Amino acid sequence: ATPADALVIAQNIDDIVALDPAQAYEFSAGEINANLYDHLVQYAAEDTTVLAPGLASEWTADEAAKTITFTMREGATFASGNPVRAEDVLFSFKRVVTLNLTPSFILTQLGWSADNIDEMVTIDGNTVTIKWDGDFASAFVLNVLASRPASIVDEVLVSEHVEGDDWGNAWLNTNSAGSGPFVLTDYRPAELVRMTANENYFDGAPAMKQVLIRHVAEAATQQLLLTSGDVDMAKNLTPDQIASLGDGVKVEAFPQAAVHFLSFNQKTESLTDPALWEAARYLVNYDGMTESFLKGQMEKHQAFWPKGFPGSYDETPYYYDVEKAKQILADAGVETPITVTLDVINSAPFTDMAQSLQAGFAEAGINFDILPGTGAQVITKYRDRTHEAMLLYWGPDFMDPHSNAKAFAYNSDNSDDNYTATTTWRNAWAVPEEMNEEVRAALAESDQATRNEMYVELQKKVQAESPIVIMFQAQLQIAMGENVDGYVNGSNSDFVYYRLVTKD
Amino acid sequence: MNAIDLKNLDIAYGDTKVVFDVNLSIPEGESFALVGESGSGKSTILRAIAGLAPDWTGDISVMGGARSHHVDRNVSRKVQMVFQDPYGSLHPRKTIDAALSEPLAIHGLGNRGERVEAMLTAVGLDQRFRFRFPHQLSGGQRQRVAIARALMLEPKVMLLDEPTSALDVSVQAEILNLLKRLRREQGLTFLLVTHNLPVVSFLCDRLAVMRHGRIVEVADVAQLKSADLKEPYSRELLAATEGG
Amino acid sequence: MTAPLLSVQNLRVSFPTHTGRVEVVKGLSFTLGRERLGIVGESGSGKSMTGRSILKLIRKPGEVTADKLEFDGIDILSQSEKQMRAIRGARISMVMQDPKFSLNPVMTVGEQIAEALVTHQKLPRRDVQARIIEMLHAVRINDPERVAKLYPHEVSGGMGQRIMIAMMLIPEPELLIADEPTSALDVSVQAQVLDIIDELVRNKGMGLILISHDLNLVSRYCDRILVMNAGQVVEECAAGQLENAQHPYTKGLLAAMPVINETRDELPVLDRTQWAGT
Amino acid sequence: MDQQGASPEPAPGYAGRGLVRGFSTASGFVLTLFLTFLGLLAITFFIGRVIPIDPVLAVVGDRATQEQYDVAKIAMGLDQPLWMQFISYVGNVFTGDLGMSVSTGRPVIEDLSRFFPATFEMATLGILIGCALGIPLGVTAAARQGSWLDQVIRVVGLLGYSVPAFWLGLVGLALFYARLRWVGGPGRLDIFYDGLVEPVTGMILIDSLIRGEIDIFWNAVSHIILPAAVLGFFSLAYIARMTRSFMLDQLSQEFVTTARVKGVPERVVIWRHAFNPIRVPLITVIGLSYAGLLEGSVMIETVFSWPGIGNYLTTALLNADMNAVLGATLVIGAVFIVINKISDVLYRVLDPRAR
Amino acid sequence: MMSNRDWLLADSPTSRLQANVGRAYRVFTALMRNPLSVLGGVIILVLLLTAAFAPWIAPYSAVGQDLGNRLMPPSAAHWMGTDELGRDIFSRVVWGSQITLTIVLLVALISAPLGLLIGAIAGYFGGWVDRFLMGFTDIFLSLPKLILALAFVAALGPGINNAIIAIAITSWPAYARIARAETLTIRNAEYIQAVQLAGGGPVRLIVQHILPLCTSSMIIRVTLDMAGVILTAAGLGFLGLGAQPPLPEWGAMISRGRTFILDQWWVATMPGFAIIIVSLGFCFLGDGLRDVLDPKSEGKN
Ligand SMILES: Nc1ncnc2c1ncn2[C@@H]1O[C@H](COP(=O)(O)OP(=O)(O)OP(=O)(O)O)[C@@H](O)[C@H]1O
Ligand SMILES: Nc1ncnc2c1ncn2[C@@H]1O[C@H](COP(=O)(O)OP(=O)(O)OP(=O)(O)O)[C@@H](O)[C@H]1O
Ligand SMILES: [Mg+2]
Ligand SMILES: [Mg+2]
Repeated sequence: ATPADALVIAQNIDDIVALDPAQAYEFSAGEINANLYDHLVQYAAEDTTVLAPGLASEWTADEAAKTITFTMREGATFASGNPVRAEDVLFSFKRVVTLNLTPSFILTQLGWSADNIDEMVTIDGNTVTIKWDGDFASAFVLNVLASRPASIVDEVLVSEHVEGDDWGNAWLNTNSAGSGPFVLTDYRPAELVRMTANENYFDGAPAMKQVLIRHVAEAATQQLLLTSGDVDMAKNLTPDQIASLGDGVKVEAFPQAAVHFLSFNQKTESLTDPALWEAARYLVNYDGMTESFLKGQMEKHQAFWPKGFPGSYDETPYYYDVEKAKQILADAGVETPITVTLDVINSAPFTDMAQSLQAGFAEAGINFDILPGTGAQVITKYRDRTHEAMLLYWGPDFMDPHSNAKAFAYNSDNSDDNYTATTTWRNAWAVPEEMNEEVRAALAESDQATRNEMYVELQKKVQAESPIVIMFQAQLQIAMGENVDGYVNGSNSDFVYYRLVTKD
Repeated sequence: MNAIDLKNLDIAYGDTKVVFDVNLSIPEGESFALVGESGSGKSTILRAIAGLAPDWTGDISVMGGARSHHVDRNVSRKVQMVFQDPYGSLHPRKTIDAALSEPLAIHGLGNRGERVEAMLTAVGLDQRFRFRFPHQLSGGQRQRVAIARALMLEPKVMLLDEPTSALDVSVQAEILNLLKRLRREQGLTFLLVTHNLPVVSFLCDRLAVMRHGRIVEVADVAQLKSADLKEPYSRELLAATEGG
Repeated sequence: MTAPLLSVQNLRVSFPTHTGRVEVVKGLSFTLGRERLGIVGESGSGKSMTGRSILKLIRKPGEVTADKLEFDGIDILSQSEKQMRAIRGARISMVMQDPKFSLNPVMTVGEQIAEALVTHQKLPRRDVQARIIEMLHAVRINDPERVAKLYPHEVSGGMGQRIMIAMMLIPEPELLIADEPTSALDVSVQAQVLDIIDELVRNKGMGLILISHDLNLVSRYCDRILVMNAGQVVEECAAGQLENAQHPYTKGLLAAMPVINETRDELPVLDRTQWAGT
Repeated sequence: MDQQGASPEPAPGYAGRGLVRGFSTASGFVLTLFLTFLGLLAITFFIGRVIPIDPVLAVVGDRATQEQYDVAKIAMGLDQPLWMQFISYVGNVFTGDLGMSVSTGRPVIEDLSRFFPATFEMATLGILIGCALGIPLGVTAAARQGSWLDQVIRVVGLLGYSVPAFWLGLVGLALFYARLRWVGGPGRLDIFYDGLVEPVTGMILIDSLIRGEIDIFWNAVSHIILPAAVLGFFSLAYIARMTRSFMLDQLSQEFVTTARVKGVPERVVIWRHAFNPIRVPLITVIGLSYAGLLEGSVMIETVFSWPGIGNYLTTALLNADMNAVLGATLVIGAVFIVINKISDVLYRVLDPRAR
Repeated sequence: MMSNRDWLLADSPTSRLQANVGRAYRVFTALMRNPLSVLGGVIILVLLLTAAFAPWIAPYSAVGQDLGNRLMPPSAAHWMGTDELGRDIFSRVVWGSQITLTIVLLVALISAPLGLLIGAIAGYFGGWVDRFLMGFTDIFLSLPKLILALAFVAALGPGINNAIIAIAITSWPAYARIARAETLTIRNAEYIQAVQLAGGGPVRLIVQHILPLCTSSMIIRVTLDMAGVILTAAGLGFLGLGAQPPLPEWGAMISRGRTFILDQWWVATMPGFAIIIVSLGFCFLGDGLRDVLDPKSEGKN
C-alpha cells in the first residue's frame, strides 16, 4: 500500500537525459518539467486545451509591431521563496538561447539568438515585452511561449549553482528552480524521481505531498506492482494488460497529439511512384489493428494535425482494401513485387504494427523486410536518410499546427547537406513549392479561423498525395488505483499534471 | 665414424642444471647402456640428443653431423627414440596403421601400405593389428608398435629410454629379443637407458653408470658380468640386483 | 601353521564389457595362515583384483562372488559397508600399487598416516604424533618430523612407497596385502623397502600377501607362492621350490628373465596360445 | 595423469592467467592489469565505432538543428580522429576521469558508484545461494552416482541451465510477491523507505546495518531475496554440475580407494579426500560464474526494476553513450581480473602442489 | 558372412574405415546404455525431424495473422493457443525449430573450431604466442558477454544470422581456454614428441594430433552450452535485437510474450517449454557423451 498523501507511479523513465528545461526534450523529462515549472502562459491543469495565464496575469499582442507585452503575476513566488520577477523571464529565455541546446530551436525560430535576445525580450518593471522576427501570428508565438524551453526559472537560485559558463545547466539537470506545484527533491537516473509539493504554489498547494516516480521498465512488472497496490499508477501497460485488469483498478484514457505514420524514403527508386503512395493507403489494416493490439492505444487518424485541436482534419477516407490497392498499382503500371526494408523501433506495439503492415502489403506484392532497431539506431538511420520504409511517430514540439505543418508539408531545400529534422526532408520528399508557400502563408495568417482553414487544406493535400501514410493518433491509457482522482494528462507530455490528484 | 659423440655436455631445464659435463663416444653399431639412479639425468641425455631438451651447452654430434638444439627433419632420418611408457607413446585416437604411416607421410615416402605391412612383420605383429586402436593392444604389443614407428624412417641410431621397464618379464623378453634381432639385421646403434643390469648384460656392449647428473663410470659388459666394477655406487647397484 | 587367517574358495571377479561380462579372476582358491604368500603372474593376470576383492574394494559395475571368502571366521562378502570399515585398515590393509596416485595430493603425509591410526583408535594428539614419527622411522625415513609435514608431491617415489607402507602398518593389521610395493623403485631402493616389510611381518606375526610379477623377488621374500595366469592359479609351491616349478607357464616366466651373467643369444618367450588367455 | 585429467574444464589455477603467467610480482600484476585494460578499452572503442548509432544524436535528440548537432559533436570531441579520441580518453581514465554519461547526464564514475553496488549486492547473494546449495547437491549427486537422487539433482540442475531468466523472474514475482506476498516487490526497497539511508557503500544491506536501520535492512532483504534466488538458481545449476563432474573424477582416483582401505568413514572419504582436492578447480568455476553475475543481467534487472550495471551498460550501449560503456566495461573488466587474481591466490593457498 | 554387428565390433578391423566406424559404434552403444542420454538423443532427434518436416507438421502458417483470433488459450484448434497477432503458437514453435537448429549448429560450427584453434595454438607454442593469444582471450572473456553480442548485432544489423555470428563471437574465448588447458596436458605427451621426432611440423601436430584429442571435450562442452546459446539468442530477442519479426524464433517469441505472462501465460510459456526441452535434450546428451567420450575411460579396458 502507498501513503495517503503520496502518489506513487510506476513508469519507464529511462529516456530521461536531462531535466533542465533548456535541455530536456524526452517525454518523461517533459512530464516532470510540467510539474516543476510555469510559463508566462500555459495550458493549465484545469483545462489543457485552453491557453491560460501562467506567471503572466495578462498580455496584449501587437501583430503589426510583432510584439506581445506581458504583465507579471502579483505575488507569485518561486518554490525557493524568491519572488518571480520580469528579470527571471529574461534570464530564462537568455539561458535557453545562449546554451543553444536541442529545444532552443523552438525559441530561436522567433528570430531570437544569444546576440539579440536583450533586444527581443525587454523588461520594464513588472512587464516583459517579447518581440519576434518573421511572419508569425501572435497565436503561434503564444504557443511557443507555452512550450517547455520557455519555462521560467529562478535566476537567483540558479545563479548560486552556475559552474563555468554552464548557466546552471548541470545543477538544473538534477534539481529544480521553478515556481511550479512541485519541487524536485531526488532524481536518480533509471531509478527514481521524487517531487515534493510546493506549498506556496500560486494556484494552491497540491493535495499530494509527494509524487514518486519509480522506474519500472517491464510492463508485466508494472502490472504486478499496480495490482498489488504498491503503486498508485502504472503508465506503460499494454492494451492487452489493460483489458485484463481486475477490480480495484481503473483506467483513464487520454488522447495524445502524436501521430503514427509509415513513410517512404524518396531516395529509394521503387518507392517514388505516387500510385504506390496511394495504394499504400489502402493496404493498412487500420481497423484490424485498432480493434486488436492497438485497442485503446491508438485511434485511426489520417491527417498530420491531431484530432481535438484547432485546425485538425478528422476525415479518414482511406480503409483497408487490398483489391483497390492492387487495382491502383496495376493501373499505374507499377511493377510488383517490390521488396523494401521497413525500419521500426524494436518494442511493442511497433513491431506488431510492422508485422501487420507486412502482412497487408504483402497481399499487393509489396514485401517488407522488417529491421527492428533501438530508438537511437532507427533515428540515426533516419537522419542519414539511408532507410527505405520507416514506421515512426511524430509529436508536435509545441501545440501549434505549424509545428506539424513544417514537419509534414514543408521542405524548402531537399539537398543532402541541408539537414532538417522534418519528416519531409528525412524522407527526401521534395515538397512541391506551392505547398511550401501555403505553409508559410498559414504561419503568417493572423486570423485564427482562416489560419485553421488553411491547415485543414494542407492536411488534405498531404493526406492525398505524399509518401507519408499517416495512420493513427496515439492515446494514452493509464491504469490507476480506484482511489486516485484528478490526474491530468493533456495531449502531450508537456501537459501531465499531478497538481490536482487526490487519493481517498 | 662415431654414431654419437657427446662433448662437455651440460643440460638444464630452465634454471636448474641436471646433467653435468658428459663426454661419451659411441661407435657405429655399438649397443651402449646408460644406467644409474633414478633422476640422475639418463633420459635427459637422450632427449637432448633427440632435440627434445633444447637447453644444453657443449657438443652433440650424431653420425658425424653436429646436432642443432631442436628437432629437425634431417636428423629424424638418422636417429629415433623409443619411450618408456608404451601407454603414453601412442596417440589414443589413431590406428596403428595411421601411427606407422605418419613418418612416411611427413617425409613424402611412397609405398606406404607395403612398408607398414613389412614393418609390422618385422616387429612380429600380425597384420590383423594394423587397424586396431592402441587401447586394443597389450603393453608389449604397443611397445612393438612404438619400435616399429621409430624404425619406419630407417634410422641408424636408436635411443631407447627404458623400453621394457613398464612391462612384465615375459613381455620384456619378447621385446629384448626383438631389439637384439633388429640390431643384428639392420646394423643399428643403440643408446639404451635402463636400471636393470641383467638387461644391459643381455643387450649391450658397454655401459655408463650415472649418478647426480654425472657419469661416474664407463665399463665393458664383460666387467659387469665379472662384477669388476670400480665405483662404489656401481657396485652398490650390482649388489642390489644380485640380491640377498 | 595355525588355523587359516584367510580362506578363499572359488573367488570370481567379473566386469561388463562390450562383449558381455568378462571374468578377470576365475575361481581362485587358497588359504593363508600367519605366513608370507607371494602372488606372481604377468600383467593383467588378476593379481590386484584378487587383493582388492579381499577388502571388498571392487566397485560397481565389477562383481565379486566366491563360495567362501572368510577372514578370521568373518564372511567378508556378507559384511555391510559399515562392518567392512571396521575391518579395513584395522585388521586387513593393503599397500596400493602406485604411490604416486594413491596418496592424497592435498593432505600432508603426516595427516594421512594419522588418519589411518585415529580412524580405529582414539588417542591423544601427542601420542598420535609420536606413533607417526616412530612408524616413519621404522620404514627408514630420515628426518621423519620433516617428512611428516611434506605433501606427496614433495617426496620421491621411493619415499612414497615407504610412506604408503607406514600408513598401512600403523594400525597394526593382522593381514597386509602389498601390491607391487616396489615397482616404481630402482633396484637399490627396492631391496631396502622389502627388507622393512619383511622385518615387520616377522616381528609382529602378521599375514602377508605380496603381489608382484618378479619371480625372483617373490621367492626371496615369501614362504609360499601362487602363480597366476589369466585369472587362475596355475601353480602353487613353496618359495624354495620355485626353481623346480612344474608348470610350463611358471617355467616360462623364469626362463624369460635375463640374468647378469647372460650368455643366451635369445631369451625364451612364453607361448601364450597354450593358455587360453588375454 | 594429473588430478583433473581430461576434465573438460579449465585446468586448476589457470584462472585467466593469460597474461599473468610469467609475472608473479606485483609490478607484473600491474602491467597485466594495464595491458588488459588497454585491450578492453581498445576493443570497446572499436565496438563504439562500428555501432551504427550516432552518439551525438543521443545528446542532442532527433529534432536538433544541424548547427546544434555540429556544436555538440565538437564538444564531445568526436570531430577528432579516432586515435586521438582514444588517447585522450585513456589519458583521462588514468587521471580518474571517466567522463560524463550522455544518457544520464552525470559523471560516469558517479553512475557506476550507484549501479555497481546494486549489482554487486545481488550477485554476491546470488553466488552465495548458488554455492550453499550447489556444492552439497553436486557432491551428493556424485556420491550417489546413478541413483534416483543423482538423476533428480541433475535434472533440477539442468533446468537451471535451460529456463529463460526473465520468465523465471516474472513467474517468481507473480507467485511469491503478487500472490503469496512472501517477498517484497520489484526495486531495492519499498518506496517509502527509499532514500532514508545515506549511502556509504551503496549496498543497502550493509548501509542499513551500518546506520542501525534494522527495519530497512529487513525490507531490503525481502526485496533482494527473490532476484538473488533466481540468479542463485542459475549459478547453482552450473556449480552443482561442475561439482558433480569434478567429484566423479576424484572418486575414481586411487587415493580415494586408499582412504577406504584405511577404513575411513564414507563421509570423511567424500568430504576430506574427494572434495578437498577439487576446491581449487571449483573456486575457478565459482569465480567465473561470480564474474558472470557481476556483469549484471539485463533481464533480471529489468524484470525486478533493479538499478544495476547490466541495465546501465545496455542502455548506454544502445544509446552509443560511449563514456558510460567504456567506464562500465572497465569496472567489469577490473572485477574480472580481481576475481581471477583472488582465485589464483586461493589456488596457491589450497593446493600444496602450486606453492 | 559376418553380421553387421560383428563387423562393427570386430577386434581386428581390416580397414581404416571399419576401425573408425567401429569406434563410433562403440561410443553409440555405450551412450544407448544411459537412459538420460537416450532421452537426450530422442529429444534432439525429434528436433531434427520437426525441423525437417515442419511444413507437414505445422497445421498453420507461422506468419499467417488472424487478428480476430488473437490470444486464444490452448484448444483443439490451436494446441498451444494463439499469440498477439492471432498466429498459431504450435505452428510457430514447429517452424521455430528450424531457426533454433540453425543457431545451435552455426554457433557450434563457428565458435568451437575458432576457440579450439586459438587455444591449441596458444597451448602448443607457449611463450609469447600463448601470452598474446590468451591475453586477447582474457580481454574478450572479461568483456560482458551480452554487451559484446549486442554490439555485434548492432554493428552488423539486426537479423538472426547476425545474432548467431554475434553469439559465436562471444562464446569462443571459453572454448579457447579449455582447448589450451587440454593442449598443455597433451603437448608434452610422448606420442606428440614421437611425431616431432619424425619431423612433423606444428601444423601437422596441431591439426592432426592435438585437435582430435581436444574435440571430444569440446563436443561435450558444446552440447552443454547449447542451452546457453539458445538463451543468449532469447536474451537478444528480449532486447529486440534477435530474430527479425515475424520469424518464429523461440527466444523472440518468449520475449514478446512476456507482457502477457500474467494473463495469457501460454504465449511466453509454450516457446519457453520448447527451449527447456531442447536444452535439456542437449544437456542430457552432453552428459552422456562426457562419460562415454572421456579419453581416460577409453584408454583402459
Ligand atoms: N621437464 C623437466 N623440467 C624440469 N626438470 C626436469 C624435467 N624433466 C626432468 N627433470 C629433472 O631432471 C633430472 C633428470 O631427470 P631424468 O628424467 O633425465 O632422470 P632419469 O635418470 O631418466 O630418471 P628415471 O630413471 O627416474 O627416469 C631430475 O632431477 C628431474 O627431476
Ligand atoms: N574396471 C574394470 N573393467 C574391466 N576390466 C577390468 C577392470 N579393472 C581391471 N580389469 C581387468 O582385470 C584384469 C586383471 O587386472 P589386475 O589389475 O588384477 O591385473 P594385475 O595382475 O594386477 O596386473 P598388473 O601387474 O599390471 O598390476 C585386467 O585384464 C584388467 O584389464
Ligand atoms: Mg628416465
Ligand atoms: Mg596390479
